[in-house]
Amino acid sequence: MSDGPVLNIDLEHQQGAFRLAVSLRLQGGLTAFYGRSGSGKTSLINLIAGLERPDVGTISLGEQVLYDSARRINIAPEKRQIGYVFQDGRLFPHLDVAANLTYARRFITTELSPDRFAQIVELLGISALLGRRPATLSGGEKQRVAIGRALLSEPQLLLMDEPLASLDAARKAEILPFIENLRDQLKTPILYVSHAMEEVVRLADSLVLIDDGRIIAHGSVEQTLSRLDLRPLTGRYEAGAVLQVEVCAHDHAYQLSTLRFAGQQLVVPAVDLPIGSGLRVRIRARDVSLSTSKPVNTSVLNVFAATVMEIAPDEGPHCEVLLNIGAPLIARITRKSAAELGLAIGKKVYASVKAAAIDRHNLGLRGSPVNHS
Amino acid sequence: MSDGPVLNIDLEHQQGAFRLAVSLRLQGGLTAFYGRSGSGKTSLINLIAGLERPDVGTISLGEQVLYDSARRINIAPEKRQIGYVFQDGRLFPHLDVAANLTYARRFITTELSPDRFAQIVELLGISALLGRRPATLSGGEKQRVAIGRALLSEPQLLLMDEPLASLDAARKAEILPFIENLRDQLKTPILYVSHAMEEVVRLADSLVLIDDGRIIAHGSVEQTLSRLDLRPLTGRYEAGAVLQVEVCAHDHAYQLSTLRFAGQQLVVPAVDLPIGSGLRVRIRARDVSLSTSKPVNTSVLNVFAATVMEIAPDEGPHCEVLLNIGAPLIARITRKSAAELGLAIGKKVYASVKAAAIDRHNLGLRGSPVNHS
Amino acid sequence: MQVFSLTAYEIEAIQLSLQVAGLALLGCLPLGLVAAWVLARCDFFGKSLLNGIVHLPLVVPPVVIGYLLLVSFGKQGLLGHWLWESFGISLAFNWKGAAVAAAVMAFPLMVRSIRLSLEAVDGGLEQAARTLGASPAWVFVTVTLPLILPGILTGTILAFARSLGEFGATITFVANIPGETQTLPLALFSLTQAPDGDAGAARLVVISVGIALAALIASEALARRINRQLGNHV
Amino acid sequence: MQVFSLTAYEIEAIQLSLQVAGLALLGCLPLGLVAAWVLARCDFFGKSLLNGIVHLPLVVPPVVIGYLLLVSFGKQGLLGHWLWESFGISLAFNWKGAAVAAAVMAFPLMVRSIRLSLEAVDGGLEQAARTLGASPAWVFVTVTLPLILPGILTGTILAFARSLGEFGATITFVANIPGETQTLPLALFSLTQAPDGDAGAARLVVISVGIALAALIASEALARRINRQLGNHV
Amino acid sequence: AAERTYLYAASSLTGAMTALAAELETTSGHQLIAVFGASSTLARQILQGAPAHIFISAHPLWMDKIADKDLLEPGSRRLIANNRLVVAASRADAAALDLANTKALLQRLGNGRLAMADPNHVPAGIYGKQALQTLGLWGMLQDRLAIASNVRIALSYIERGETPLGIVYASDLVGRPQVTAVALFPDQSHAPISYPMAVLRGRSNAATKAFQQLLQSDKGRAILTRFGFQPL
Ligand SMILES: Nc1ncnc2c1ncn2[C@@H]1O[C@H](COP(=O)(O)OP(=O)(O)OP(=O)(O)O)[C@@H](O)[C@H]1O
Ligand SMILES: Nc1ncnc2c1ncn2[C@@H]1O[C@H](COP(=O)(O)OP(=O)(O)OP(=O)(O)O)[C@@H](O)[C@H]1O
Ligand SMILES: [Mg+2]
Ligand SMILES: [Mg+2]
Repeated sequence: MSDGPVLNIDLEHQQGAFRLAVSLRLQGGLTAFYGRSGSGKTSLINLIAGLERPDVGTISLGEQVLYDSARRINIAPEKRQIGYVFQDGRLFPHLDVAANLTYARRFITTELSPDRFAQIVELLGISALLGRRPATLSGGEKQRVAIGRALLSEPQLLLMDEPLASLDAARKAEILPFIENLRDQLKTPILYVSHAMEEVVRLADSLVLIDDGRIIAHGSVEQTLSRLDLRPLTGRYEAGAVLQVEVCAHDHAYQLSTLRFAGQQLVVPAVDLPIGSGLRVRIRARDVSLSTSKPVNTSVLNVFAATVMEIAPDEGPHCEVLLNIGAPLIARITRKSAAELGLAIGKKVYASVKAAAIDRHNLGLRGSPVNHS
Repeated sequence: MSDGPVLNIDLEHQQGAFRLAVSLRLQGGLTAFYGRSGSGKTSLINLIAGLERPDVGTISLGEQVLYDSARRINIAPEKRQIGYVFQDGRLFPHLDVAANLTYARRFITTELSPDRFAQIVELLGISALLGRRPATLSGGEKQRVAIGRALLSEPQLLLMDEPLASLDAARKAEILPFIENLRDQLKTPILYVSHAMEEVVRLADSLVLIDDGRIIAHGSVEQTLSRLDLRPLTGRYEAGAVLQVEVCAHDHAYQLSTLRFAGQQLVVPAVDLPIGSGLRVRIRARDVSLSTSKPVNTSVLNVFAATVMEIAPDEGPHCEVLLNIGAPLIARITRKSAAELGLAIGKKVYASVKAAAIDRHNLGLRGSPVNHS
Repeated sequence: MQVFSLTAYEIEAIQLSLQVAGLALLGCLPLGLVAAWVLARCDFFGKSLLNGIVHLPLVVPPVVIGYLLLVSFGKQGLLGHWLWESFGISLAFNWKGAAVAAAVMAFPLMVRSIRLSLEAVDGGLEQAARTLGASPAWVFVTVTLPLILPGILTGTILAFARSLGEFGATITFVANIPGETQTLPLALFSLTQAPDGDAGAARLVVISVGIALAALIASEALARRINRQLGNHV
Repeated sequence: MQVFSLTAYEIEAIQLSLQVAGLALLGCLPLGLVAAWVLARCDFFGKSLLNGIVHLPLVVPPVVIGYLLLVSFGKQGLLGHWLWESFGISLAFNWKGAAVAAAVMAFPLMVRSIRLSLEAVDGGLEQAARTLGASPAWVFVTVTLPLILPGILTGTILAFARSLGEFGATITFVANIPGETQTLPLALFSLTQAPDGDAGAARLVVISVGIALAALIASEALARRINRQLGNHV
Repeated sequence: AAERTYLYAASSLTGAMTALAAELETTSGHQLIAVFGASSTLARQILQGAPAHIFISAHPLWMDKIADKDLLEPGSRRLIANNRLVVAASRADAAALDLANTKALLQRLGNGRLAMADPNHVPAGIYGKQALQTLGLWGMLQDRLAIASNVRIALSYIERGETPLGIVYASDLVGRPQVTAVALFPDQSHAPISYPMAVLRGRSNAATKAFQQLLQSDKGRAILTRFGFQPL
């Protein structure tokens, strides 16, 4: 995306024995921060929010310099207009839920439309809690109120530190579209810390991998998740390829949609988008199977003719096969199968992808390519 | 399992507008509590730990009555020997990590072997943190220390409230086997609250579904996840069948293992267990594809001849097909495929299951049937 | 003199005491908040000195404090002179002076209690408020202040009790003038010193304790409510 | 008499003051803890009364407290008689009596500070300790106590300062006996009564403030460490 | 050392008694520990068993209280000195005052107050009230008083110019250059201001005897005189 302000970060910060050294340029959309526990994710967004001061460096958002150690600029957190959903909730214990939610309102000149309040409360399923104090809320309820509070502050940039970690799948599934909406409709750039690759894939435009205080990789979700060298960080289980597709037909009877990419078609469960919409689909390597003859009489709706581009063996029972089906696709099969099928670079094979294996979790509702400048 | 003490719960408890009414009998192994945010999971385990007093009812563990409102028995929490990993950590802020970990030791007569301490610290990846105070730890680091603290208290029963929610996949993958080990080797019964069905499947012997303070279902993981009426609670995405299998061969070259069940064989990534060991395998419905002719030249290693037993349509694009392959298996395919393949009850089909789709996440290291008395 | 009805002498002393303690609190509270804040949150050269000055009224006998007040706020005193010239306020031998004496004596108790609460406030909540757009002043009003209410309450009740009981500094600074500066403790002291004042003194002790008890019970009820709101132990 | 060296008279008063304040603290601290605990955590009939009694020394002029002490702990007093008969302890007109007077006057400050901290302790941590096998007593020692250290410290410093400055109750209860009960404030008082005592009195004020300041600085350093350990603001 | 000997004396005697105790030690080697306080307080403490050997009160009333309880060594009670009551003013305003001239007095007072010790219980106050009553000034002045808890504080009011005038003992003016007496109350306007001294029952010892002797000696009388008293 070219819309939205550019967030420029270039800083170093020492806390205890831990050193954070980051140089990043992020623009618009939702950027996921992914990295193992203790890698520095929370520290980094604390610096962006202005809650900690970097030792040296600069942070700027659009035209505005938020921090510059050389020029001694350090904009106060409340002037940064940055919303923050904290990892540990931080609800105000002396205020009831309603007052927590509307806390930021007194500092905002625009009116809060009752609709918007009702919408957020409804979405987060906290309408029954409005009169309660945080001390009596369950873990997940607290986190939902914290999300609502940050959303209602109408931030220019939203930081979310594992906002959904303590929520059940059903609740997550309800809130995710809302965050997508925030990202797309309100154009609020979001930095999103998460341990769940599903969430990352679904929501993120770009992905920042952090390890031990350093940026290991930064790029579009597609690129980053396709890089084999990053597997140790992104997780083998989650390997897959991401396709940029366009909705080209809907089958209302069977509730399926046909997506087009590079001259190929992919059938997936119905997508509630107009024809022509861009979309991102992640096809997990483990959901792709290969055969050397065209499968027949099968329940698998998507079969692609493919060429083997690369075979990445690993020490385990699996290998990953990079395929060209007009676009890159990754398949994960056992080494035994690879041997039995006689796979080799350049070989023509058929790749089967179950429509049932692609569900909302793997559909990102945004298709336009991410602009990494 | 018939080993381990029986936990008998029969109680009612009101807090604010929320009413908890539970009657449960749990024996040994790991019991998962699954339910949406605010359904009463934390409240229930607080009652078991003795941190809250039920309004009426009884709680007993083995021979010991922990609570009986009629007989006015209420064993103090510290006498219950129940370890508790809290949802919100609750590390002692005035003690460093090492002292937090060994806090319970002064109340235990048996010696702590340095090995065990080192093992737990190593496993949780907190050896570098031992001298630090909780205030300087990251979210995930705190949670790991909290787990270690509870483990080192050598409880008779372990309560874990979303212990892994704030951990990354890699760290989770390291800790899960340890919890399995605890369950199997030390025979510590565990009540485990989780929102992640993966964890539940992997770890749990039995599953308790809670909704709005009431037990909706309770039974073996296999049974409970196979019940179609519970789908709204357990989640469609996670549907699948669980097979009781036995290790029958290892293929060291390809790092695969062959598992046997009901006269059939299943090839999966190598399982580090001796031949003859019992094991539980979950095959997710979304990983099973069907065809009417036998697939050939395919990377799929497991193809079973199957009979269609039941077809459960749903409002969406999918339907679930209950198959008999000697044992029940569930496939999830699009309704379109079902129509094209002409599926009907009694029809013979071939079910394909990728070996690559079965990984550690779907392998429960315990095979013996759960005893639900 | 009946046992259960107050004499005019007693009523006068009670009124005056409440008036003095009230004004003392009014002065103590805002200044105490500022001092507690500065001592809890700021680091500067001379902080120890400030801390020492705040505690001075505890360490030095009240009579000395009274004397020092006399020296500085008396007609010839620098501050007294300035107050008189600038505002026409005289503290000498009137109840306002008594209130100043009470306030000075109660001040360290107020400051310490508030400071204790301030230091226990979770900085994370204040940070959260700032990310929501609150300036430091607003954070103080909307987050910090409510969270330190228990400390303010404790400080207030200690200060009130101390003001009510203040004797040495008051009698030294503004003398023991019936109807003007003769608060309960001064009246009580006079009675205990008189050869036949024991019965009257006992009555005044009961009255003092009664007033303090009433204030305490009210403050307990308030504290209970505050603590319930904060989700603390009740 | 040189300006910068202490006279024997001063040294004696300083020693005695420290001794008295020390003993007072020793008595105040455990009793204060118990009282704070009971007031913060228990609910019982007569709690308000107990609360009132604890605050009594603040509300009633020190002289009256001293008189009450004299009546009850004097040789003729009930408690004094019992102490003497049972333990051979006499508080009358010796430094132990001065310590009792100081302790009584400092007690409410100690109790209130500790109580304030106690009420702010996160009950969740105490629960966690119990699930780890700690009995309520152990929980108190290993969790609650460390967490309320700031409150104990504040209470101690207030009590110490108050003890150091205690005058009215002491002079009334145990008299102003040089080398025996003549603490700094009493020595100071004596000097103000003597025709040429002003310079000496001023010296004693400076000494009192100096001691208090030293204690404050030490307590601040300690508080800083404790707060750092608890992860609070520093 | 042997038994300590305690001298309980009214605060107004602080200077004189300290000097006398020092004198006793140099001449006879006996050590006296002087304990000062308000006469009322000291008397109460003695009634409660305080270890006093000698008590010197600023007013016979408190000595009587102890005598009533039969706690005095028979025959030991005697008056040691007299004091005078004066109206004092700041040195800057040292013009003599005629107590008979009510108008002048009021004029001198202006809208200020008259400092004095508590007329209800402090001896200086009790004598002062008596004197004012005798002179017919009490009714006029009783609302214009600044009542201090002891004479010293009354004196400091005058010293600091808080009150233009005050009633203090003549002895209080010793060593106080900033204040001066502007009027002397006639002796007959109040009961004689005399300091009774007595040895407490059973407490008579060498030191008390030496002290009694010292007080009657020229040396002792000189010291009392030096501190503004009139030895008897
Ligand atoms: N003290 C209380 N007063 C009133 N209601 C309470 C109190 N404590 C908990 N509740 C309510 O009881 C319900 C159950 O809370 P509980 O903490 O057990 O939920 P949970 O299942 O653990 O949820 P989560 O997954 O979000 O942690 C919630 O709706 C909560 O709001
Ligand atoms: N005040 C501090 N002093 C010393 N080390 C600190 C301090 N605060 C954080 N750290 C360390 O800095 C590292 C990064 O912490 P951070 O909270 O940013 O991690 P994180 O990536 O958010 O981890 P998690 O996913 O567990 O929340 C951790 O190793 C942590 O122990
Ligand atoms: Mg973090
Ligand atoms: Mg919970």
